[in-house]
Parts: sequence; structure tokens; C-alpha cells
Amino acid sequence: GQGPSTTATTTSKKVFVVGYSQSNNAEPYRAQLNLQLEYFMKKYPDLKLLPITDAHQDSTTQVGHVQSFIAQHVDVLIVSPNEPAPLTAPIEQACAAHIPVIILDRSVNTDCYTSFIGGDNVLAGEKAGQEALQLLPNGGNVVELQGILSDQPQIDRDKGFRAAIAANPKIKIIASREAKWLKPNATTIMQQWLSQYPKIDLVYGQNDPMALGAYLAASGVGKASRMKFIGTDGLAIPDGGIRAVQQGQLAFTNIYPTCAQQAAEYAENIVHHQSVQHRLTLGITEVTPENAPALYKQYYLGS
Amino acid sequence: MKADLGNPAVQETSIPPSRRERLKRILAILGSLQGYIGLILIVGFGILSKGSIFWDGVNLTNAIGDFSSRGILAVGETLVILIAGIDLSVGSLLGFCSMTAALLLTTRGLNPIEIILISMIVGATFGFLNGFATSWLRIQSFIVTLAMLSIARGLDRQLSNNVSVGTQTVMANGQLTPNSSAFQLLGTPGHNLFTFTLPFVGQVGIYYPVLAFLVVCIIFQFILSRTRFGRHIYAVGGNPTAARLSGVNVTLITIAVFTLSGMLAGFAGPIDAAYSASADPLAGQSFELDAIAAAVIGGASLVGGKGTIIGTLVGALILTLLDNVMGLNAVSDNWQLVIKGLIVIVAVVLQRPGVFTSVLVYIRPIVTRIRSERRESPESE
Amino acid sequence: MKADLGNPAVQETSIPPSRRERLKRILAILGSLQGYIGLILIVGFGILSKGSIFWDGVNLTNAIGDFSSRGILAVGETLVILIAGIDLSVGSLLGFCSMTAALLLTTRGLNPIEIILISMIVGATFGFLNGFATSWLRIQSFIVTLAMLSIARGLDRQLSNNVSVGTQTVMANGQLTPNSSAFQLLGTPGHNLFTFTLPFVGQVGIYYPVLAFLVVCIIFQFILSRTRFGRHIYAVGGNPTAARLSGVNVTLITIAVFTLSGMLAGFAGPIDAAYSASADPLAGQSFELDAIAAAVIGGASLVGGKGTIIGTLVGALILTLLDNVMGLNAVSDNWQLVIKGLIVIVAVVLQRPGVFTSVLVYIRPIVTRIRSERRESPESE
Amino acid sequence: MNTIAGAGNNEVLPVSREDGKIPLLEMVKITKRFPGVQALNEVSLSIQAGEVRALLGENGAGKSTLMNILDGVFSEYGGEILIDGRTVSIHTPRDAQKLGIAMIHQELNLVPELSIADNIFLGRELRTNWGTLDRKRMRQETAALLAELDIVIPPDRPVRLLRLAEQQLIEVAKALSLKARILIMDEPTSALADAEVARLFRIIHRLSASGVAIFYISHRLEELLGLAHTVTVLRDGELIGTHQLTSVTRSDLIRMMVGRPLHEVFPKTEETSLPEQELLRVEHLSLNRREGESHRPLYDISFRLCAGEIIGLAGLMGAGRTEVLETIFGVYPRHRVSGNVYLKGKLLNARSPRQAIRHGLAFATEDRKSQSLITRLSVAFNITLAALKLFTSTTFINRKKEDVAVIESIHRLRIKTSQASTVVDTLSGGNQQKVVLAKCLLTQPQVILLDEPTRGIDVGAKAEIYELMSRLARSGIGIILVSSELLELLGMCDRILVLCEGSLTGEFRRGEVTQEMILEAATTQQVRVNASKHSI
Ligand SMILES: Nc1ncnc2c1ncn2[C@@H]1O[C@H](COP(=O)(O)OP(=O)(O)OP(=O)(O)O)[C@@H](O)[C@H]1O
Ligand SMILES: Nc1ncnc2c1ncn2[C@@H]1O[C@H](COP(=O)(O)OP(=O)(O)OP(=O)(O)O)[C@@H](O)[C@H]1O
Ligand SMILES: [Mg+2]
Ligand SMILES: [Mg+2]
Repeated sequence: GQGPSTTATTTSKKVFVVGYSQSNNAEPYRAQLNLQLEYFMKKYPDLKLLPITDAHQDSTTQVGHVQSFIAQHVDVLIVSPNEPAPLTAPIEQACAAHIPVIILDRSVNTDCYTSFIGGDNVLAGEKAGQEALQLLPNGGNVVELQGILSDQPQIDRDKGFRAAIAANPKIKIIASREAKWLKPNATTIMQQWLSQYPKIDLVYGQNDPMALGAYLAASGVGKASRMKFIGTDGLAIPDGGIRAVQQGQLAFTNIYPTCAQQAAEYAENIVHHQSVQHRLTLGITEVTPENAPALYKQYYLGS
Repeated sequence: MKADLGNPAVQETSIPPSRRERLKRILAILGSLQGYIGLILIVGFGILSKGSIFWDGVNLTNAIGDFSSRGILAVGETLVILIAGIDLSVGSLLGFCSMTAALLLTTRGLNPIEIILISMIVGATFGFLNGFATSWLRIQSFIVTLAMLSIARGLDRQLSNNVSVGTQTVMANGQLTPNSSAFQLLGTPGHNLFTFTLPFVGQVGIYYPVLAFLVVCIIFQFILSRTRFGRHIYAVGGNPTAARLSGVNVTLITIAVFTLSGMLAGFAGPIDAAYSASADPLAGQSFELDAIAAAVIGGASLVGGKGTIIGTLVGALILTLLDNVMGLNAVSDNWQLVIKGLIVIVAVVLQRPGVFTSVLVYIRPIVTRIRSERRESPESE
Repeated sequence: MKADLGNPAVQETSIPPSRRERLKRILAILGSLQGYIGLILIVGFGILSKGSIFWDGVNLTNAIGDFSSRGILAVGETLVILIAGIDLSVGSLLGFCSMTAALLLTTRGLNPIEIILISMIVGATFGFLNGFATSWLRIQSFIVTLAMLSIARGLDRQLSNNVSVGTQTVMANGQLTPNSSAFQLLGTPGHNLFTFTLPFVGQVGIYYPVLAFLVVCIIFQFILSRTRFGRHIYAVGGNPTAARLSGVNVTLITIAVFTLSGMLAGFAGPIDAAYSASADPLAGQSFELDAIAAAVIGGASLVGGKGTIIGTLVGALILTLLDNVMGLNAVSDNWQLVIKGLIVIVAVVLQRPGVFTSVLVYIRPIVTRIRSERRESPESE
Repeated sequence: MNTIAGAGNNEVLPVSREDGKIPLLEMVKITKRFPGVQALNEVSLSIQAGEVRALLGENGAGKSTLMNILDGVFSEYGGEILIDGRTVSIHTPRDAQKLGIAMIHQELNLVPELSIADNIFLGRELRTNWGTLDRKRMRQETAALLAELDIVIPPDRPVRLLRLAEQQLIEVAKALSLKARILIMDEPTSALADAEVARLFRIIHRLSASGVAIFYISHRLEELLGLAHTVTVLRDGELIGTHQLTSVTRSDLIRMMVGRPLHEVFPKTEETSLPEQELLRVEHLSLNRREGESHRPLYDISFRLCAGEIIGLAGLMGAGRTEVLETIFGVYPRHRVSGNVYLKGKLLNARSPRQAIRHGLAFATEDRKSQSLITRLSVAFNITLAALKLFTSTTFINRKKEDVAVIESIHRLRIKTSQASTVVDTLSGGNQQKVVLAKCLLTQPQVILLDEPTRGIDVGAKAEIYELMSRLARSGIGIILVSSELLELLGMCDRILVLCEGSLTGEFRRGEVTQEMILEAATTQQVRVNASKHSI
């Protein structure tokens, strides 16, 4: 129980309606965010979370969802933008309609929102890079599995990772390809790399599923023990990164914050006119085989 | 006797003629509304469940505006489907053209009209290649346009270097450049072309994507029904051999239709860019499915030769308003997928001509029986 | 004289008969390889550019294994295309069935064979509904299966609560459960059904996905070409009226074909889950496009009545080996899209029957002219 | 004579009832309605084993509908069907097949991509003990069937490569292979030439002798003599009467069909007296073979067509008559064609049908369903498709003008359709053919190419079409008429050209020619110099 034990007690009987527009439910990270948000929202009896809308990774759809929340005059609007630019205009519309907006994880190109809560993708990349430096003190060959190339987290994680490993010139990125955040794609690409490059020392997957997909490919040809796998996201689900670290499949991962707990807290604060930070950047928790069991217990939501 | 519907064997004489006339008139009206029944039900449900929130100028404008770039693609797609082809590349072409538009705006500083024209030319060029490969190389349009889907997307991503390009260029004083500001009129939410005040109704805004979509529909409905080119399109789709022997230049029509489809994708590109205030290298992905779905739900047959733009418009409205109504009613997302699938099937079944009359054939005897029973009981009449 | 090719007006007598015979034999061989030419070129390029890295048992097994679940879908898709339908739901059905499989494994602890059977039944049920709606409600299969795509995906996501389900259940001692470990044989990379050692070749592993795909191909090629049911499928696609008038039960065939397509998606589901060692709620997304593409590249006609499973196999190999070759050659992601599009078109053009001979009609006179010129110059002969 | 008095009252078959024998088949009060049309109204008839029954009636009288009901094509209808005196239920073609009913449909119903053997055995494929297809036996039996019909085509050839007449023979073979007790033939000879027709008749005689009951629908009344025993006439969905063929005359039959006496002649009686003015000149026209064809479809054809002249093209099946018209009309790519076509002295050499139409040519093809009509679209759409230019002012089609023209065409050719917007598919076969002619005439051509224009057209309408042709000729239009009915050619044409295997083998003037002379020319093979050696 790490939730805020101080349950907000308010005099008004009113129930406040919260709408949450998710960009893509079907990413494990975002699915976890949804679950957590529902979990933490339940802790505030005066907040009612409408069914979460899913834009299926399509900005146009998400604009429609945001607009429909505006039409319903929700009391708080939470948005995880699929893309900054397309969502800017509807968030300005919400602002014009005096609806408080909490932006999660990805920014928008306007300041007209109540609060932004997010992690730092460059930092996540850097942490992965620093871990790589430690795992490969004598240098080595690194391959990188990228998310959708035009996605901002991809760009930032890539930037942070490369910046960090630049500290050791003997570490070389010998290949990088787009696996679109997906596990089977990563498996396929890794298989090709394995037949192509005799020596791969470390695999950096920009999210855990890609790192695990690469792990599957490598363990299939019995090479998994000869290389290290680093992921990002660190979800506390049975199929997630923390467990994978615990089981030794991944050498390391980051818990990239889902922001759900803070979002629920902020929503509560906002409806009661308490002040919130305009920008809140959350830290990154490193997951190593040592702390993995504890972290899993801490973050796991299921029974 | 002649215009009589349904089963002739039933005791029709038991219904008095005046009533029969009335019944017939009601049936005729129902029959003419037949093609819209799916749409009517969705709108009706929207109004019933959400009242003025749904039936509100802004909400409807938003809903149609969201779909309008896909709607414009659907018009081009309808033409292609009419000649028994399919165009899977429209989504990618829209993506490429929205990127072109954004780059023309930010790097060349062109004005929206120039951008639209160039974008249409770019789209038409791709479309021409589709048509050329389909008709000259005689490859199935499915393969040609699937290849083009891949090619255009690759070029789009290469052109943009995988980074989305914002369309809001700011001058030194922090204001948007005039062209960038004008570009917003092409679809950035909340930016109307112009607004005016109507008595009773209040302020009305004309939102470019909606206007553009409707105008495209009108123009192409006109072309299809009132020009030789339109007739030839139907002929090519209905029977290419017969069309050729009737003096139709089948190759030319094929190329023209694919070119138009590409051109419309080019026309929709800037709208999409303005709507998102940026061109995403992934913009338009899987829009082709929506475009095809709108056409097919609207009655176009993939075998060719059958379909109208009005039908496609209805199909597009069904798709977008269904999403809107479900969104307003806060249906959970996973169930939305399920419900959407079911409703699309129901809508298509309902708007098939003759569903009512064929249902009536079964219902009629029952109705008649009930009536005659009523007549026998004393309280009636 | 009779089997003579091309323009009869050219002085054919100038080529001595023995040479002509040889030419003819070469042409005949080329002609019979015609349908494989695209594939041969890709393989050839792979060998030339990457030699033994490409032409390596493990690499080829991997490449085919990666595609095999889509390949199995393509077999079902071919049947549907043969009856002039289309099945857009196969990707979603695969996703649903892979989730079913993972849940059966983790929550019920069933063994792989039970899982495969149940998954096939589940898939077949969805497929039956597709077939039912297509034939009884007489809705175009495009709409029906598009709706099913949406419905099955929604159910899949609801079932899994949007979270992927891992298939590697661990016992108290940290080892995989027997069923979970057996499940790996269904496709987890590196887990062969069995391995044996061949002289000269060395160790050979039989990888279930590849085996399953090939066996499915063989079974369905046999069904299509050697059974009454297969013949009826071609007839329904080629001319449904004629089929009906000849006593073929068109409705039954339609339902059976969609059911089989769903069943094959159910068969592929566990493979996909085993491949990723987890069932992702998005698994199988847009696989339908790959499946259709494989069938169509392999020569199936969307108009119906034309296509073979062998063709589909060739189409599937073209798609997967092309990706593999480009990947091994480290072609950049964006250019891969462009090149893939172009090569697919080239492959389709090349493997059309008669391309060589029709090219020959144009080339022949030129060749002849060159020969006769050579003959006139002293150094020849 | 007085047998006609029976017309109108549904007096069913005195023939069979007198014997007291139970008829093989009885159809009782068959009623069928389509939207807007009463296709059949309480039609009853019966047939004995071994009987050949001719079924006559105008286009749209309901002949095909009646037979389709018997073959299970329509699942819903009123009335009852009895076989051997027992009520049977026929609602699908399969039901009919099981009861020993086979039908050759008016429109071809073959699967183009499948081979001849596959088509013939479709729906009842032979199987080995393993349950797999017994392809060898099917091929053998197909070969035997084809041999019976004197068709020399390999059983493996896909049907799509066959010409129309060949396809029609395949349909015949298919129906024969069913070994049915009741065989229905709906205009089986409409695309066949005399030699094939004679062969078919021999087979009908043999079947009839072996006890098969045969329904035979045809608009060629002359065929019926010596073929049919009895005749049933339908008009507007009503049964008019059934008679012994020997007891009625041709004009009786026509009166029963049309409802009024019809003076039936070929109206083109005298040669046109227009001043000789050349319209079309064809010089050394050849059509080169395509890949895989064994011989050239056309070889060195030359002739002239003058204004007001009607030229007939005669020949056996596959002689290349259709190709002559197609080549003139620009259907083939130019590289396959050599020789020249001049229109009014100017080189035409049409590269496409479009160009030919623009220069005033019109072409009614022999295969209406696959080449002339867009059957899923309306009558009006089809009629005006080739002539839209006439109704187009600048860009838009003037719908009023178009409607007027359509209505006029429908009246002129007496197309039986409830509305101009009716889908062509639902018209009767003959009325579809009339739509083809209407479309052709609307382009206001100078030269009309007619390929079997009266295929499937009833006597009354035929007379009207002959009349129309004469009128067109008198107004200075040139017509080339391809027909397999020699009488039609003899009656209508000023000159008859005879083709054999793609070469001209005879030319006859009107009045100086007999059927025998044409037949002889049609079978004279020209000694053709080997093409490949000759031309350099
Ligand atoms: N499927 C259908 N739908 C609607 N009407 C039809 C259909 N089939 C036939 N009809 C109508 O039924 C009537 C009888 O048609 P039928 O084909 O039986 O005539 P027919 O005697 O065979 O004529 P023909 O000699 O021209 O072949 C016609 O008016 C025709 O338009
Ligand atoms: N598409 C084709 N495929 C195969 N063979 C063809 C084709 N077109 C024409 N032929 C061949 O050309 C020759 C002449 O054709 P066609 O049957 O049209 O002559 P015709 O005199 O018009 O015959 P019909 O009596 O059928 O009108 C035939 O031997 C035929 O086999
Ligand atoms: Mg008929
Ligand atoms: Mg002919």
C-alpha cells in the first residue's frame, strides 16, 4: 500500500467526473497506466473516472475523444497525447472551455493546461547507457532495437543512450533497426543480426518487450548467456520487465513512471482548488536483479 | 393491383382501400428513406441518449470534421471501387501529401492555396502511377496500390527524416507567420473559415474540412451521374469488354480514376496537416480501411459498377457519428470495437433495398390476422 | 512448325534446326519456372549479396518460421479469395486465438495439443459466423469480416484486459511447467520439435512453425486440386450461378470456406503465442494484409476462381525472404518500404505466364538481325 | 385448324390423357411473379417419356421461367410438379438433378477458369475409392462425349478459351452426360451453325427413342419439323395450348404466339436501286494468330460494301466471320492486323472500337452477355452508353433528351420491360438481344456490323428487325450480316460472302445462290500457301 493514505475529505457531496484520453491502450506500458489510474482513482470517492478512451495510436481519433470530453463538460480532463502537435488545438479548446487539463507523459505545444506530469525519456536512455558502460567495461558491440522511429520517446531514449555510451569509445553500436515497440518484430530482427554478426555483446531494447523479443531469439540459438539485454519500462506485471530482470532474462531495466498515482492525486487537488505543480517530472527507478523482487511487490497491482 | 407489394395470395380486400392507400404512401416514404435507415437510427440514438450534447452544431462539426480527410479519400475510393478496383495507397498518399504540405509551408513559406494545388498535383502523380501500372502492366490494383502504400510511406518517412513537422512557424515577434496562420484555416480545430450569426440559431461557423468534404461529394456525385465520364466509369466497372466495344477508352478511364483518387488524397493532405497542426510521418496510416469501409457501407459493390457518392457520404457519416455517439456515451473502449462491428453489419442489412418489403411479406399476414380479429371483437370500429 | 512462337514473318529458316531445338528446350524450361521467377531472383540476390549467411539452414528456417503464422493465414485467405470473397478478420482472429491459447495454458494448464484443438474450434466458430453472415445475410464479405476484425479485437482486448499474457509459467522450483515447456515447441525460437544428424549436412532441426505451414500448404493444395470440395470452391468463385445450376451448394461451400479460414487462424494462434512466448493483445494486427498479399502475389485473383496454394506459398516466400535479404543487407528502414513495394510489382510482372514469350516477340527480330549481321561479317562461323 | 380453338382454356394435353397412361411429368398450375411482372399464370402441362415437346412463345412469354422452375432455379413459385404421378419437391437445381432433370440454359453457364472436363462433371465429380477426384476417368468420359458431338477439343482446355458456339456445345455435352429422363433445351441452337444443329438433332432423335422426354425451346420454327412431336405455346405467361405438331401449320403457331395473324416475309425483296456508292472497302485483310493458336484466324480478305447494301457472311463455326467484323471494328491490336479498311474512300484502319464508332461504325456482337451488355445496369444505361455524345451539351448529359431517346428505342424495338430503369439481367433473353440492337442503332451509324442479330429473337420481332434492316438499307446505310441461318442470309442479303477457315471461298449475288452452293463453298478449303514461308 504505497497510495496516499490521506483520503481527501470534502464537505461537498458532489461527484467530480474525470475523463481520460489514452493514446493507445494496447501498449503494455499504457495498459498498466490505465489499470493504475483506475486503481488510484478509486481511492478518491468523489472522483468518477469515465471509461478510458483509446485512440489506437491515431492522433485524429484522439482529437475526437478530447473534443467529446469537452462536449461532456468533464470536471478534469487527463490526456496522454499521441503526438504533441495534433493535440495542441483541442487542449486549447478545453482550456477555452475552462476545463482543467492534466497532460501525461508527452507534452503539447501550448502552456494552456493545468499540469504536466511526465518521466524523462532522455534520462531513461542515459540510465540504460550507464548500465551498458558498467556491463561492458572493456567495450563491445551493441545493437539497438528502436521503437517507431518518429515517436518522441524513441528519439529521446536513443539520444540519451548514445550520449551515455559515448563515454567509452570501445563500445560500438553496430546496428540499430526499427522494431516498432513490438516483441515479434524484435525477435525477427535479432535473428537476422545473429546470423550476420558473430559478436554481439549487448542488446538495448527501447522497451522491455523488444529486449525480451531479442532475448528469445538469442536464447534460441544458445547465445543468450553470452550477451546482456537491457530494456526500459519495468512494468510490474507477470509478463513485464521487472519479472524478466528477476528471472535473469534482462540484465537491467528502468521503471519508467506511469504517472498514474500523481495524476489521481492532482485531479483530486484540482477539483478542490488546491494548487498543483505546473510541470512535474518524475524520477526513474533502476531495476537490477537485486531489487527486482521488492520492486515487483511494491508495484504489482493484482491480487 | 400492379404496384402491389408482397404476397398476392393474402386477403387484401379485408383492408379498406383508403387505408391501403395510406399504408402504401407510408411504405413509399419508408422505401425512399431506406438507404439512410442506419444513419437515422444512429442519429436517433445519439439524440435520445445525449440530447443536445450530441445534437449540437459544434459537436457535429467536430465529428464530421474529424472524419473529413478520410471522407475525401472515400470519395476517390468510391470511384476506384466503381471500376472494380481498390486503392490501398490513399492513406499513405495522404500522409505523403500532408508532409509535402507541411514542408512547403515551413521551408518555402507558400500560401495555403499554392500548397493545396501542389499537394494535389503530387497526389495525382502517384495516382497516375497506380493507374498506369494497373492498366498497362495489367496487375491487379490490389497489388499495385499495396506496393504504392509501402513506397509512399517509405518516401514520406525518408522525406521527413522520421520527425514530424509542425506547421506553426513563428516569427521573431512570437506571432505565427501569415501563411502559417492562414494554414490553420484548413482545419486546425477551432479555426473556422468564417462565422456568421443566424437568427434563432445563433453563431454558425464554417469549418473548412467539413465544407471541403461536402463540396467534394457534390462535385463527384455530379460527375458520376451527369457526365459521360461518370457513365463510362460505371460501364468499365460493370463489364470492361462491353465498355470497350461501346467505344469507352477503358485504359484512359482507369488511369483517370486512379489519378483522381490520388489527387483527392493530395487535397486531403493539407487538411490533415492543418488538423494536426503538424505532419506526422505516420499520418494517414490505415485510413484506406476507413475509406473503403465508408464506400462499401454506403452501398458500393467491390465487384464494380455499383455505388454512389451520396451512399459513401452516408457511410462516412455512419462511421464517424457512431464513434461520436459511443464516445459521448462513454462506452468502454474494448466494447466500442465490438459494438461498432455489430452495428455496421446491422446498418448494412437494414439499408439494403427491399428489406422492409420482404419483412412485410412475412408480417403482413400477421397484421391482417390481428386486424380481422380486432374487427370480430365488438369494441373495435 | 506448329509450336512455333512469335512473329511468323521473320526468316525463321536462318536459324539452323539444332539450335532452334535447343532454344526451344531452354524456353520450355524457363516457361515452367516462370511462376517462380520472382522468388528465384530474390533468392539469387540473397546468395550473391550475403552468400552463406543467407543460404543457411538456420537463417532460412528463421525467415520462414517468422512468417509461418501469416503464411497459414494466407492459406485460408486463398480459399476465401478463390470464392471471390475476402477475409479481413484473420489477423484479429489469430490475435484472439493466441490469447485464448496463452490463457488456456496459464490458467487451465492444458497441454499443447488440447490448446491447438480448442483454439481451432474457437477460430472456426468465428469463421463460421463470417460465412453465415456472408451467405445468409448476403452482405459483402469485406464488410462482414471488417466488422469481425473489430469485434474479435475488442473481445481479445477485453479478455486480456489489455495486458500481454506470458506463456512461460514457472513452478516453485523455478523450472517451466511441463505444459509450458512443451508449449515452447510450438514456435519459441530455437525450440525444435526434434533434431537429427544427416551425413554431410550436419544437424538438422525440425521447427514446428515451418513444418506446420508446409503441411497446411500440402493438405490444402491437395484439397483444392484433388477433391470435389476443392473443385466446387473454384466453381463458386469462377461463376456462382453456373455452380448453383450444376447442383453445387454455394451457401455450404461459402460457409465452409470461411470456417476453414477461421480454423486456420485458430491453428496459427498458438504458434504466434509460442513465437513471442506471450500473447499480446495486439498480436496479429494487419496480418490480414500480409496474408492477402501473399495470396495475390502468388497469382490468386480477387475476382475469384483463380489461384493455388503453391502460388500462395511462393508469394509468402517472396515476402519473407525479401524482408530477410533486405535486413541482412542492412537496408535502411525507410528505403526497405520503398524497395519492397517496387520489388513486389516487378516480381508479379515477371511471374505472369507469357511474359517471356511476349518479350521474345519483340526481341526475336533484333536477335535475328544481329545474327545475320554477324554471319555477313567474316569472323563469325 | 380447329385445334386453335383450344387456345385460352387450359385444356391440358389431350394426347396423354387419351392413352390413360400416367405422364412422366406433370406441371400443374405453375405461377411465378417477379416484381412488376406476372411471368407465369397457372400454366399446366405434361409430357410422356420419349416425347419431344417444342415450347413456343414470344420473347418474354415465360418459356425460360417455366423451364427454370422445373430445373429448380427458382425456389419460390406457385403450383405443383408431379413425376410418374407423384408430387415432387423441386426447389434447387440439385433437387432437379436427383429427379433426373437436366437443362441446357439459354444463357451459358460455365465456369471459365475450369477445364471442359471439370465443367461437365461439376457438381457430380467422379471419385476414386480414396474419395479423391478420378481425373483420368472424367477426362476419358469427356473425350467420349465430345467425340459423340464431333468436337475436337482436348478435355483439359479451360472453357474461357473456347468460342461461344463451342461453349454451347459443351453445355449440350454436359446435359447429355447427366443421362437425364427429362432433358430441357432452352434455345440450344441459337449460336450453332447448321452442321452442328444437324448433329444435335440426331442426338435428340436417339435420346427420344430411348425414352427421354425432351423440352425444346426455339425461335426457329423450321427446326421443329421432324424434330418435335408436340408443341406448347405460351403468351404473356398464359398457356395458350398444346397440340400435335402435325395438326398445326406454321401460321397457326405464329398466330397463337403473337395473338394475331402475322404476315411473315423477308421484306428485303428487291436489290437496292441506290446509285452505287462505296461505303466500306476491305483490302487484303489478315489477322495474325496469337501465341498458341495453330493457324491464322483471317487470311487475305477483300470485299466492298456499298451504300444501301446488305452483305451476308456465311461459313461454318469457326470460319472467322466474327473475326472479320471484329477486325474491321478495331477490336484487335494493330500489330496483329495487316491489310487496310477504307471508309468512303478514306483509310480507316480503326485502332479501337472507340475510333470505329466515331467514324460511324456500329457492331452488335454475338455474345450479348459478355461483350455487349452491362447486365447489372439498367436498360436505359445500356441503350445510350455508346451514343452519350448525342445527349451531351458541353459537359453535362441532358437527361430529358436521353429519356426521350430511350423510350423511343424501347418502342421501336418493342422491348418488353416494365421500366427503362429495369436491370437488363431480369429481361428475357430475346429482349436483351433487342437492347443490344437498340444500343447499336442509337449511335446513328453509316455501317452496321451485325453478328447473329436475331439470336433468340421471336418470329414477330424478327420480322420487325428484318423490316428495320431494309429500311436502314434503303436510307443508304451499309450492313454486314453474319448469320448461321442460311435462310436469313438468302432472304436478306444482296450479296453473300462465304468464309472457310479464315479465307474467302465464295461470293454470290442475290438470286443466283442456293443453300447447297453456300455449303459447298463453306467447306472448300483454300489451298493456302504456307504463310511463314511465303511472306518475307
Ligand atoms: N430474374 C428475373 N427477375 C425479374 N423478372 C424476370 C426475371 N426473369 C425473367 N423475368 C421476366 O419474366 C418474363 C418472362 O421471361 P422469360 O425469360 O421466361 O421469357 P422467355 O419466354 O424465355 O423469352 P425469350 O424468348 O426472350 O427467352 C419477362 O418479362 C422477364 O422480364
Ligand atoms: N479468344 C480465342 N481463343 C481461342 N481461339 C480463338 C479465339 N478467338 C478466335 N479463335 C479461333 O479463331 C477461329 C475463328 O473464330 P470464330 O469461332 O469466332 O469464327 P466464326 O466464323 O465467327 O464462328 P461462329 O460461327 O462462332 O460465329 C476459331 O478456330 C477459333 O478457335
Ligand atoms: Mg428465354
Ligand atoms: Mg461468330
